[in-house]
Amino acid sequence: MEVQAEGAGEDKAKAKAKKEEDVPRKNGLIETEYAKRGTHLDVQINPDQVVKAAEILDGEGMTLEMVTGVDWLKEKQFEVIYDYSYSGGQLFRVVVRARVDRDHPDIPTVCRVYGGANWHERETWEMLGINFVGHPQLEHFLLPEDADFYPLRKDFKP
Amino acid sequence: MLTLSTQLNTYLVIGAVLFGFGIFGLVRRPSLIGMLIAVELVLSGASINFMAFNRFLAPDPTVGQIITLFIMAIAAAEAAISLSIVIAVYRNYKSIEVEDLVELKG
Amino acid sequence: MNELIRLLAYMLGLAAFLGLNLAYLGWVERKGAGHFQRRTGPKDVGPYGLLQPLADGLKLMSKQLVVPANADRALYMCAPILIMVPAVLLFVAIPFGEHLVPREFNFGLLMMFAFASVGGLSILIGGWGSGNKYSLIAGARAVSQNVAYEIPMLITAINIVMITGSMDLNEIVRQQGAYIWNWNIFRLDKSLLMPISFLVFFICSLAETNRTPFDMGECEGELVAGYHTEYGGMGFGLFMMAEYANLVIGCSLTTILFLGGWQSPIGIFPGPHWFLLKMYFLIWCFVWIRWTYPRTTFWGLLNLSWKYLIPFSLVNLLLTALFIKVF
Amino acid sequence: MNPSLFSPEGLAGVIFLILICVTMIGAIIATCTKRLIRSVSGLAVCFVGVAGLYYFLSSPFVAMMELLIYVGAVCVTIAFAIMLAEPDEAKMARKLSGLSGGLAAVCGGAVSFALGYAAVNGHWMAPAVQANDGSLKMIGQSLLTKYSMVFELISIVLLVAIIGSVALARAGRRGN
Amino acid sequence: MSGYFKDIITGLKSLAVGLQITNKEFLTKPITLLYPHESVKMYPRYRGHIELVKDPETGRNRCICCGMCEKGCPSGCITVKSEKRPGVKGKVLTAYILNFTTCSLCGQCVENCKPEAIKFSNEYNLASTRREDYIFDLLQKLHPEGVPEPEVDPELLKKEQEKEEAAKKAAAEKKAAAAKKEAAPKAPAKEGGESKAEEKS
Amino acid sequence: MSSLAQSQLRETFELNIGPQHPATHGVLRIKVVMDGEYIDRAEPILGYIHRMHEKMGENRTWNQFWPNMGRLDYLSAMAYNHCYAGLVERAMEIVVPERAEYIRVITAELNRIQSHLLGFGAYIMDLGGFTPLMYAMDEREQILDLLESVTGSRLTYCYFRFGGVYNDIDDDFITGTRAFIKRFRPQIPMYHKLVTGNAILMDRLIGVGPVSADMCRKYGATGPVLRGSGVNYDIRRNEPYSVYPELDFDIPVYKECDSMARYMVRMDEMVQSCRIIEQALNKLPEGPVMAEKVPKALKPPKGDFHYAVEAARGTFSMRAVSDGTNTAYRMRLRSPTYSNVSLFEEASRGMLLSDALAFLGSLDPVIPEMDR
Repeated sequence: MEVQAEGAGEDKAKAKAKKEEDVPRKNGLIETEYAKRGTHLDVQINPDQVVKAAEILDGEGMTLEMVTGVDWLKEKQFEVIYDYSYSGGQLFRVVVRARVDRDHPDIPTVCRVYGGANWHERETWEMLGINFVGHPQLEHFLLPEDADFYPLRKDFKP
Repeated sequence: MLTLSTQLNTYLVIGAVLFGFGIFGLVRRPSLIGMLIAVELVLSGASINFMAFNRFLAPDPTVGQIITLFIMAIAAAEAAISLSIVIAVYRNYKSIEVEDLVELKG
Repeated sequence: MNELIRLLAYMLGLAAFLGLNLAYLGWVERKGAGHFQRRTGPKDVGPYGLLQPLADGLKLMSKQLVVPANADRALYMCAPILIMVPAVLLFVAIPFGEHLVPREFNFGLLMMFAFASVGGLSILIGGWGSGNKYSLIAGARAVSQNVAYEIPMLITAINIVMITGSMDLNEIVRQQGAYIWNWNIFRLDKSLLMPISFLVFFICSLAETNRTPFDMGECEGELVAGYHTEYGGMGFGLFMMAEYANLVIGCSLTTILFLGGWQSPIGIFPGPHWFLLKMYFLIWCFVWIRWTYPRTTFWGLLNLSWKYLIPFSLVNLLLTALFIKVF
Repeated sequence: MNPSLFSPEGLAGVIFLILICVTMIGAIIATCTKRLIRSVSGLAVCFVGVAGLYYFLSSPFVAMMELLIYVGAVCVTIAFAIMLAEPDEAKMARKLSGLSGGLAAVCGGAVSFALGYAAVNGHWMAPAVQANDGSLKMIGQSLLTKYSMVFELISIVLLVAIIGSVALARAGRRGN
Repeated sequence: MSGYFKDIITGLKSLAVGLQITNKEFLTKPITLLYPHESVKMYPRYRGHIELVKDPETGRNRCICCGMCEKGCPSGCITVKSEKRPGVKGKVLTAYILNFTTCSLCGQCVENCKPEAIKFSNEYNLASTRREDYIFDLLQKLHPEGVPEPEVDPELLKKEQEKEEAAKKAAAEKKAAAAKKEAAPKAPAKEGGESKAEEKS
Repeated sequence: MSSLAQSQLRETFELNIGPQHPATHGVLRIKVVMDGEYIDRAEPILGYIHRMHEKMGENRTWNQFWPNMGRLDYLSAMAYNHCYAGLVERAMEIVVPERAEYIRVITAELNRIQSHLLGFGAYIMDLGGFTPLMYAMDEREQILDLLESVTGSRLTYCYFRFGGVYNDIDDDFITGTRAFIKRFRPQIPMYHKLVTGNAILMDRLIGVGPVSADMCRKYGATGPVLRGSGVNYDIRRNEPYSVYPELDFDIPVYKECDSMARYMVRMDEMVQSCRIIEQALNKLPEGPVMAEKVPKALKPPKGDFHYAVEAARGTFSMRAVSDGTNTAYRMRLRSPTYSNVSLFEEASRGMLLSDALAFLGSLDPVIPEMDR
């Protein structure tokens, strides 16, 4: 993983921050202010690095708390957000983000590393249509079995 | 009609009929358990005979009863053993039909 | 002819006794459950909810009889009746008083066990006939539990037979004296383990009647309602009545074998009232236990049977034999 | 010397007839139904009838044992086996028809006719005097004295049966 | 071996303790409140369905028909219908329809209401087998014997009438001018829009 | 014999536990493949009460999303209220008055006791003992009355607001709460005598459903499940929010990893919650219960925000992605039961049916929260 210390961008002028967040972020780590964001470390990586990232964090004894998918319709991208937390004592939260192309939303699964990711990924798949490559059971879970839509996509019309 | 219970022949005929039903079932049933049920009928037909003779003809009226008890014990033992055999067979061959078990030889 | 009239009278009396018991034990159970749980139990139908059984019965009878599509129709319909028959028949042999016995058999005890074992088969048939997996599992559980607990129960009963030398229930009661220390439960001169033997018998009768904590056959937490999951209306009603009938029989048998039947504990006024008092006390204990304890698992049940009950009853058997031989 | 229908003897005769019917119906159900579980129920009914017959043969003890062992134990065991081994009933029903049924009927009929004929035409000699009343006490005494060998044999057979069936069932399980 | 007996004794003891406790409870009085025979005590803050508040001075509701409750409602279960009456200050509430089947009792409407015209009722005994019974008109509920007519301010009425006449005049002039100038299609659309705005507002 | 033939020989059958089943406390379905009385594979199937709360979060304004929080876990709705309030307050940088925070803690802890009481009662009912449920219901009813007198609702509270709480508590509530705690304290030893010490129950719970700490970590299990596996992790301590750092309480941890440990954690947490409530009542400051400057139309800045609280069943956390408008761009709810139950499939392999249901009960699932 490439590490880019971009520094805490929060103290900078608002306009600049706004500008920064308008364009998708470059890969790398950001230390975020916990009080403001709820996380300590924000990591942006490529989709093919998520398993590696999970392995590293697993080695550190962290827990995968949840997997979130976000549909960035304008940018034609899906963002998959992995929330990691540390239950071993000191408070430490890491959020790992990866962006995939909206037309080919393939991202490797972290099921092999974290068994708990199974359900979260399955849910993300059925809500957003993000394909977790290598997932053992991408079947409908919360939605009815015959659902052929992805309700959390921004272009979803009921 | 109402005094049938005091005649030896009634019991003997009932025993014979039960025995016949047992044979009938034994030939007819294709499955091991069905045959076992038929065998139980045969045994009770025999027991009725023993009991009838014991009641009407035996000089010592305990002997027939003891034989019947013996038959019962044998029947229970036989049921237990043969059923466990049936289950073991079923585990290995997924069938309890006699025809399918021909393969046992091979 | 006299004999016939006597039998007829007994049959009528028994029917009334049975009907009242089966109806009102349900009420007792519900009322008891209510009060054990800081509630009131049935209250609205009649004074103290005393007409509740009537209302329940009417409700059950007016329900539509639904046969599940998967069920084996004949077996499904037969089972509730089959389970009632032995339960009701057994009342014939129970000595309510010294001279208040519908029919005295000199092998009454054996008869009890023989008929009780038939009940298990009808549970199995009902469970199988419902065509429901829960019912099937429950039926299998209930029957294997019945079979497993028949062993210590029989052994304990053999104890009593050895002590009294009779299988006639009335004779067994007669041999226990009028005072409390003459009852079989305290016959320490015959075997030191008699109180424990009573406990064993009591636990076994709990298990034989499928009551909590041994209600593996109808544990609603796992198997919905057990072997009567698919029964509604009077089918269910008959299963429930059979359970209460078995309850009465189990408690009567315990009373007869250990608590001196119709014998008086204080030596005066022996009679059916003592019998009923003791029996209802035991039934109350059953209710009490039911609303206090959680349920065991199947392994817990078998463990109890093999690790505790059977060894105790066997040791007791040996001790009794020894005492009889020596003294 | 036909007794009146309403005398105790007459009632007993009626009950005896009912018992015969129960036995026969049970036997028919046991052998003729398609589903095995029904034939087990039929077997149980048949045994209840047979127990009643034993009662009429003035040996209530054996009658009770019949109920206890056959209905309570053997039938339950068979029912369990049916549950565990779950035969393919449709296939079974298909095979029942045809030749084997006819053959079976001939066999059964012949056997029962022969036995019945022999029974009815036999010259049975009643003993002048019976040694005892065949009561429960007498059975117990002779089991422990004269027929103690039988008693021992029963226990050995049962022990072997228990061990054997447990071993067989376990072996099958391990085979998985 | 001693462990075996110890197990039995502790086990039996624990069972006996349990029986003791239930027995104690058996002998104490039940705590049940026999609901249909006794009524439940309701707290003043209990959130039943919302209801309109009767102003003690005027005897009518306080609603100013601003529609904040309607907007704030997450489940969209409130419909406020109001109209402009001649001579009455502000708008007049004609119907306040609450679809209680979808209401989630969150209190956003009560919170959003500036004039405190709505509050939670204490009614909890709602039972019905029909869904329609839960679509209330709160105005009808507030005045079951008939909605009182709003007070007419004569001065305001006069002013309004004058204004209206002036407006009418202006409109007529405008219309005449428009008719002169162009063909009709614009006019009906405008009229429709006006009436709709008046009705709903 | 080939492996295919081997698999055919196994005498398994399928059993559907649920969606309507007494042991599943709602509409959870578990597809069980059984080998006799043993479980070969148990696959939970969710979605019978799925209401798409996350999509609602995208369509409703921040204020309008409030009632949804009470409808996730209807048993400890206060904690969920707390999480949502905290999340938006973090995003908007709203400072909450201290009195409001204390009130939040008091109500949330009362709610926790209530939830654990019902969990306890329902669990014992799963195991066949009906009476403890009724006793627990009795205690619970008093809590519900207390909370109702403040919030107006009994289960689905919608009491917290951004910057404070809906309305202030009164003296009746304070005295009522004190009285309740005084009455409730001696009840817990009674429960232990009636239930925990019972030989039958111990036989059913001890050693049943082992879940190791590592397995909890892999599956993200939290709450009593994690603490029953010997991990001292509680958001109230490890990631302190509200006024919890100012209060003195213990985190019950059991190392046995079995159902009994999880059950005991819940029982002990009730005692600790009583302690927290007492301290909070003593420390309760005077003052307003709402922050002064809370805009009516909330528009949190762009970016995403995370907030976690300790609900009765474990860590409940929310992640909101805001695009600066008055609705969330993406609202993610992480419910504790979801993660806790996800380990059921792996942990229940080879269990007896009755043990598996005891194990499921010890996870204390609340289905609406799981399905969201």
